Amino acid sequence: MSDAPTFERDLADVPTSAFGSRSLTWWGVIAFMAIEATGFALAIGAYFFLMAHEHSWPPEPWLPPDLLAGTLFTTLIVLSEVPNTLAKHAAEKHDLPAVRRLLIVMAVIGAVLLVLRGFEFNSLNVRWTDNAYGSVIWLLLFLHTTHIATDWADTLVLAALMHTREGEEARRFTDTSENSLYWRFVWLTWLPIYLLLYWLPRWAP
Amino acid sequence: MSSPCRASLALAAVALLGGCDREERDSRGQPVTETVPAGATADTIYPGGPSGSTVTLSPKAAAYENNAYHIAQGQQLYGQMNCVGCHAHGGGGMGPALIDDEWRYGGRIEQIATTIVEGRPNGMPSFRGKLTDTQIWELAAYVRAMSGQVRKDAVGARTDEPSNTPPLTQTRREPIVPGEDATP
Amino acid sequence: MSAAELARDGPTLHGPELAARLERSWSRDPGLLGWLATVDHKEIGRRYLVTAFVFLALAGVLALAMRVQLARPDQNIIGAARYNEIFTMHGTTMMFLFAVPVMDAVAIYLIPLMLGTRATSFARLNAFSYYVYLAGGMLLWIAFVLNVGPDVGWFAYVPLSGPEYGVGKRADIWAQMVTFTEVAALSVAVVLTATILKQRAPGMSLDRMPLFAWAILVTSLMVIFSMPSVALASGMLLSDRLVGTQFYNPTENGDALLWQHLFWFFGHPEVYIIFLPAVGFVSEITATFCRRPVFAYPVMVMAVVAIGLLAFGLWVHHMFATGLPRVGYSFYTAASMAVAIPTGIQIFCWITTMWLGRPRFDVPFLYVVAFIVTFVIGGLTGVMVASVPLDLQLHDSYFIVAHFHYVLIGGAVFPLLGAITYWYPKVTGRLMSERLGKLSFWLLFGSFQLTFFPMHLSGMLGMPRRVYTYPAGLGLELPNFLSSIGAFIVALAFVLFIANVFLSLRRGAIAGPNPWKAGGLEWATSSPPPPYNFAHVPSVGSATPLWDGPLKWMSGLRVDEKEMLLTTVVSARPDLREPVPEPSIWPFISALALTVMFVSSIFSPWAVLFGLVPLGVALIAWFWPKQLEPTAEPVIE
Amino acid sequence: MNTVQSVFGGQGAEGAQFLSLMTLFTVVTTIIYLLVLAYLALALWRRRRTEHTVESGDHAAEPPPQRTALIGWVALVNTGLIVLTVASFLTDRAMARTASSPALEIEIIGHQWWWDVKYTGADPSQSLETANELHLPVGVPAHITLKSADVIHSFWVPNLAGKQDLIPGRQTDISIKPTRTGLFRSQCAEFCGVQHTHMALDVTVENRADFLRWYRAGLQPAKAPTAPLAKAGYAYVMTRQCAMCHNITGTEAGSHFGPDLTHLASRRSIAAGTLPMNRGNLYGWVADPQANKPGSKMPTLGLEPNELHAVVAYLETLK
Amino acid sequence: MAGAVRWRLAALFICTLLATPAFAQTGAVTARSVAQADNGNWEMPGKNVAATRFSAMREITPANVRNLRVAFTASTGINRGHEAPPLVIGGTMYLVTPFPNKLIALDLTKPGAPTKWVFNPKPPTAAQGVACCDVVNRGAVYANGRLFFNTLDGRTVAVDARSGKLAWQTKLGDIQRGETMTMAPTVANGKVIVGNSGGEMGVRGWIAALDTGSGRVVWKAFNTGPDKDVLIGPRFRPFYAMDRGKDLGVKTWPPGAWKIGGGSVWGWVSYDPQLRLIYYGTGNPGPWNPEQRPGDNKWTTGVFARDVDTGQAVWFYQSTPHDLYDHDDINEIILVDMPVAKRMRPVLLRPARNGFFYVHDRRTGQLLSAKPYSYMNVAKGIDPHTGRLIPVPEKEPKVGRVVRNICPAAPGAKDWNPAAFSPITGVVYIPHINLCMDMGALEANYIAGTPYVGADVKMYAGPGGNRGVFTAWDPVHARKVWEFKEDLPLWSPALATAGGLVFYGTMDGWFKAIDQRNGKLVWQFKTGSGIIGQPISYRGPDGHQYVAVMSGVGGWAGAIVAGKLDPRDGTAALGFVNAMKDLPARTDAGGMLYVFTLPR
Repeated sequence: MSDAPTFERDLADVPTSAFGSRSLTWWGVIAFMAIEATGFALAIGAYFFLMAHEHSWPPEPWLPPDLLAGTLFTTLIVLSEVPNTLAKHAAEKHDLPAVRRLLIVMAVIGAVLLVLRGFEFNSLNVRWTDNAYGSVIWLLLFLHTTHIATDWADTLVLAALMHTREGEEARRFTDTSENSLYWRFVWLTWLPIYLLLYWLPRWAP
Repeated sequence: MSSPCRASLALAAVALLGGCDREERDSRGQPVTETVPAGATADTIYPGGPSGSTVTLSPKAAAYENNAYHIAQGQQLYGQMNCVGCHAHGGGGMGPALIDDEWRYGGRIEQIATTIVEGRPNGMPSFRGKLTDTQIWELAAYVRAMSGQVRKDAVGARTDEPSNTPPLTQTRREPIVPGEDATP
Repeated sequence: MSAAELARDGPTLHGPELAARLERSWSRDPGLLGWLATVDHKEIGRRYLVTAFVFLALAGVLALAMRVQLARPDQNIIGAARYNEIFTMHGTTMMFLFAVPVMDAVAIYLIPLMLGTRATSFARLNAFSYYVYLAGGMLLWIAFVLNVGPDVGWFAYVPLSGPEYGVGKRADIWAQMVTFTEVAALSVAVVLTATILKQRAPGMSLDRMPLFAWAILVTSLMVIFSMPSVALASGMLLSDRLVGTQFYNPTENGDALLWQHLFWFFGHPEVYIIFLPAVGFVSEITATFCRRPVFAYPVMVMAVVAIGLLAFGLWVHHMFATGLPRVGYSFYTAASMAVAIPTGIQIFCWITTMWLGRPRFDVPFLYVVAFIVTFVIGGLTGVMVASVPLDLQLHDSYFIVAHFHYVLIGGAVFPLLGAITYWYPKVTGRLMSERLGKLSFWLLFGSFQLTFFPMHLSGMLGMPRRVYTYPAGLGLELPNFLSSIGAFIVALAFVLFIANVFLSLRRGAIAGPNPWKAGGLEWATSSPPPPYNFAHVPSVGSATPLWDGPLKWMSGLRVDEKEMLLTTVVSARPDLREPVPEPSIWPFISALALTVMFVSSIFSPWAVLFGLVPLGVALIAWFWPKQLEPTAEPVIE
Repeated sequence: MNTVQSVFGGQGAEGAQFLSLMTLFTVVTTIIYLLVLAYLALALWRRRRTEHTVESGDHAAEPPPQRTALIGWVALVNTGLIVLTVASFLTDRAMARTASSPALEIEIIGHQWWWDVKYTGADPSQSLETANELHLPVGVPAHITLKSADVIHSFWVPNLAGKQDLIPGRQTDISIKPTRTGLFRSQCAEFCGVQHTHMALDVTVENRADFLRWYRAGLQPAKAPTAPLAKAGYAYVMTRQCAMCHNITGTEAGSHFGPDLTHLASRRSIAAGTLPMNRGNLYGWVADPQANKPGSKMPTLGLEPNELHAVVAYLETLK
Repeated sequence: MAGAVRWRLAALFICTLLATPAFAQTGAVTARSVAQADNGNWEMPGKNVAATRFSAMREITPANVRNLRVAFTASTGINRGHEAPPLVIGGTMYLVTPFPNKLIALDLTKPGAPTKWVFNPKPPTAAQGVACCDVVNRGAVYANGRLFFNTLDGRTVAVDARSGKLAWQTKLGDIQRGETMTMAPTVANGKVIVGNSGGEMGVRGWIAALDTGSGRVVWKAFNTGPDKDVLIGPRFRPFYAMDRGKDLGVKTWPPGAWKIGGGSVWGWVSYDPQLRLIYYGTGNPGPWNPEQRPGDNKWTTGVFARDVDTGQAVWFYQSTPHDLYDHDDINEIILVDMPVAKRMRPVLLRPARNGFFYVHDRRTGQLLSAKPYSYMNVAKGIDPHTGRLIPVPEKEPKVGRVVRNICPAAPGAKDWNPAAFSPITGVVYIPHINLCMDMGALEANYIAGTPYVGADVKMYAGPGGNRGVFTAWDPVHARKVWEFKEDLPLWSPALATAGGLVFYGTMDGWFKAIDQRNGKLVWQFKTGSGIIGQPISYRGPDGHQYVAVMSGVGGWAGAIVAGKLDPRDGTAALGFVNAMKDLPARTDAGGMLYVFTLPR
């Protein structure tokens, strides 16, 4: 290696950060989404597996969960896609003040959703120790709650970060855009769970 | 192994040392001549004031009280020896409730063992000669577990039967201090 | 400072002076804190390897204990309860603490070198995964030493592992250990997938990627889609045992088979997660020792991908005896047979490579030949148990013990030992002794057949799995005695191999960058490779760059900052320059916080909530960007 | 080679079908294995005419004959597998057919570490309950319903047929048509706890006359003992620990926690195959069960010598 | 099209025809009671051997019941379930208490009714350990100068009514085998008819007749086992084929299971003097887990008619072959003559525990009508040709799997507390319950003297949320006339009076009077504890009408209060606690007699 190696090209002009699938962290977020999506799919599979054992779903004396808290939660989480998409576009335009505002909005929405989720937990009308039905719907709600809690914490940290001088750094904008992508995944996984928890027991024979 | 590994291993070993007696599986049970020490009846009132010497727990109490294996065996015996017929899953029926904190004849393990061996006048049958010493103490250990007197990591949360009582791992009860009677 | 003044490698800066400056920015600080803070994939890879082999040795000793107990009929050297603990620990340690992590170890060490990049992606996550894996292993073995070890078998069927019959904390420790190892394996899978897709050397398009990298990519994707199943199942088991949920309580309309479905949906891909990296090893070793690339590269890649997909469709063949509808079973018989086709193709392609090339009978190649001879027996007994009528007689008997030792030791451990001998010079700079290598090889190969072939017979003579003794007069005496003798010789062979590894550290011949004249990029850098792997970014023109003319390079990566090149997914054109994370103590602290949370959640469910606080703080500190870059990097779109 | 517990026995219709399918599989797989070994040996030791290696400069070459060989090999492997799959499917169908018209209904309930065997039928008063033994008339297809009282076990009589798991909360079944008489041994095949090893079942296939004689004898309640020692044993068994766990039809003892003892002395083994049945083993077992089967639910009673003699004397009258 | 219209008109006409009698209360064809004339006394729990529980006193009417007030009270000093009626003979009232079964005589001629004497049978305290559903006693019976009642430890005791001295006592039950006696005897043709209880303890049920004079056992018939034990002989001609056969008491059981098979007689016995037949129901088969006792389990959960003198069985009808839910068939049997298809027939009426209201021809046992009088989902109906109950298969309890929402629950649509029949309206007034349950079966172990149940049960309120119902049932048209919903299950028997009132008590202590005709609540009085005792009405020494009832909660439903049970365990008291978690807050235990009359 003593003599000078022949160089084909100089990489000094290659950019250092980009959005979408060109960035490494995007692939990391996609991989974690795949893991959690598999987890949710299997939990939903377990829900149908246990449902097949009961003559009626929910089992006779138990009533399906009350609709209020769940439906409020669902409408709010779907509406939260609006500030979420705005934050993504703002990040991709490096519009720091907009990103700062929208991250605050997302953090507040996250807090409200977690409070609503508290009401949801005690409107389930069944305890997790009562029977397999109670256990599986508590499992689904608990899994999704950890899902929301992790992304809410992530949004809080990101919001704090964007308010420091660190905010101008290009990488933080890619982080914000990927966080919005992950939030979109969070409420997309909620929709099937919402149907399973609140509507399937009402429609099932 | 490099120094950090050796240090952390020793630390963890000490921390978990307490775990081993809880899991000890001794299906034979040491043969003890006297099943239950005499005089271990409900000792609420002492003529002329407490005699100062706290009641010495039977040596077997420590072996059975928080031992997961014995409590599980006791749980199976509770169902198979028809205790569940009178006491249900602790709520009572023909017999008194066992998961509450009222103990007519004392809530310590050897007092419960005495009740099982001697029987009680109001209808509790005597199992003397019907069950071995180990089985009686296992039943007594399980009865204590039902009312939450036992360490949470020695009991199972539920059984493979219909869900009747709240999980044993979550029954809140203050532990009974040896020597002091249980009925508050 | 403007972009121009930043120090970069290239014609103006190369050779020893570049090496010195790169060394300074890439090496970690010394001492215990530095040791714990490293993010160098080579250091983490070595640690994974050593830890996995420690667990292999421990589990091996347990195997010897089992063989001593089973050497003669009606023995009581080891009591029933202790024996159940020992076979559970043997199975659990081999599957969760040795097989998967050792393949991860080799992959973490080699993939960046093979792809011509300087580090793995998410280097801190990689470090975190090792500490979580180590914590899981220590939890299991400390519990075993303290008589709290699991005794419910490596697949812990419910209700035996349930709250009523799984007494005490034994099954909780098993379930929590599964959570640890699955967090570690998932992290490594994410790291490897991102590295393989985004960090290949410029020019290394997908059809020029080494076959080992293909094997690891498919393995990582299988981990991502199968491990959540066992995480969910063990999580549900833990909640059944701790807070009284009813998932597996048959009376409250839970189901014992729910556990089996979820476990085997992970279980079968798991055994392919162990087998596919070995396929990668065999391809690499065959190519180098037959002096030509593996025959029909695209067919081999399709075979690996086919195995990865098929593995998810045949988990029910573990449950043929559970009384599910028979018509369903015939589908799984067909699927289980189908998975033999891609394996058959790969075997053919390897042998054809030998046919076309000129095989050199060094130790790694011997292991490949032993792999083919042994694994095909295991594969064919696998075809037998894929058929329902045969499986109903053979299931849960010692025939199955023979089958899976043939496919796991034959299929994965032989290639692993070959791979270690093959890449040992790259890792240590010295060659392993050929004479000692051959001796330990023949000893292992011979004693393996002596140990495990008789088990086919004892299984067909009606000896079920997991029995701590057997009555005399059933014809089981001879096969069991032979197995016990063989087991000790296998142990001796392993000791010899380990001795070879240690002796060659000092007394092995100096290897230099490419002792085997191999074609892969990992042989383009020095042995052992410097912390930054490559001084300049290599550029690739073919599947075996070192065999196709002199290597060309690309310059321009920063010198005073840790930086690597990202390339596009399919054609690997240079795309971005990515900063490589600095060494940090926080991954270790986060792993510690996670361990405290997991272990204390066995004793009280509230620990899950209280444990989140320290974990959250550690994770935030981990991701919090360190000092601000001194010079604002001009953004070039 | 033992004929008591081995898949080579083939004394059942299903067992015989297994043997024929197994030989087919072994032949086909051995052929494929020899082909692989031959190709491997040739590839390693053949005289080199043209090499396609790095040294010879054209290491990337992939000559056509090898391509066609690959396609041929894939075709061969596919046909082999298809043959095996179809053979397996046909055998499976044949087994299902033999199970179509059962003449004998049996129910087996698995407990932690013993088998509860019940011959159920239309007339409940003719139903028989025994433990750790299974008698089958030769030539008569028997339909066995399998249930578990605690954990998962697996019922497997290698000489007669394949295994089926006993799963709590579910009801699985298996059909066995014994074709030749003989004494066989079955052992639990799914790990079920500390004494999984000692959970065996003595299977006796006999002609119809012997079977009916055994069945009628089984229906008789236990005879009251006459000898004084046996009478003392009877008194102990009825009034002390034994009656709390065991059932002896025709006496006060009616618990099903432990195995049924009504005709204990007529069985071939004690405690689910742990010890062969003879007086010495009866003494050994009753005196200290935990020594022979540690962890078993039967406690060590600590009998006095005279009590032990009395109890064993009484147990021996339970023919 | 015309045919269809005509057909519909005809149907309409018939319906109106059928409907009319129900509204024309007075004078239409009604069920006449065959009971003896009413002498103002209350000498047996059923008021008469036809068990009408109807008092001919008419002084208290819906008009004046508003000002009914307490005449006097008396405490028994025992805090368990008081299920017995006070008996009134001449100027003395006799009370039988739960364990220790004291017999107290009160002198009605003196103000405040002071105690004349107390007879203490002193049953051993251990008897309490084998009494499945509270240590109750359902009452005594008076005949030719003596009072006959059973003690918990299985003795029938005869006491001289005037002096309170023991005449004789006969030991019949053995508490070591789990046998107790809680039923109220019936005196028929000089014989005291008694039976045992202990269905949950694996006891073998029997019924026996003792001579009133000496206490000698005249005859004893078991309810399981060979025909000679069951006193089945040539006279036995059951109406339906399912009950015919030799030694069915053995053939319909697994070998030896009939010896511990239950079929106890702890309920009510009626007697028809003309036909000289006694009628009684048999209890549930043991254990509750049906899988452990395949077969019809003869002669449990059915009705026997036996000759009073010889005990020979004349006919038998099994209401629930192979009982699945502990639906003992021991409920009261009311003997009336009723028009069936325009012909008066001697019938017996049974509001049975399995939810059907049976009407049989009491000569042959032929089933004339069987309609559900309460919500049920475990049976599709009764096959009129075979008389067999048609169960719903997926509601059958299985070992290892909970079966949910079984209605009616184990205590049935109505437990032991008898209904009353009012000849003036021809309607049967049924105080009953509306509960469902989840049931998980498990293998039961028989250990003599300990419970032999094999089931985990949890009960809860049935559809509608009300746990109790008071139903007026017209037996002629097999139709509900009116119903009065109650929050708590009704565990107290009913009393009908000629004044047009029906009296019953609720488990939280309300003593209520309802107008027989329209089911309106006309009067209620809050007593100290839940009422599960039999209200009675008698003519006092001053010739006025008095109504008396014992207040003291307990029994199976009240076990949570009487036994201080823990509500956190749903299966306590064989599952009843799960449905009664609010009872401790609404009443406490007690033991008090209340006697009411109009102000003078």
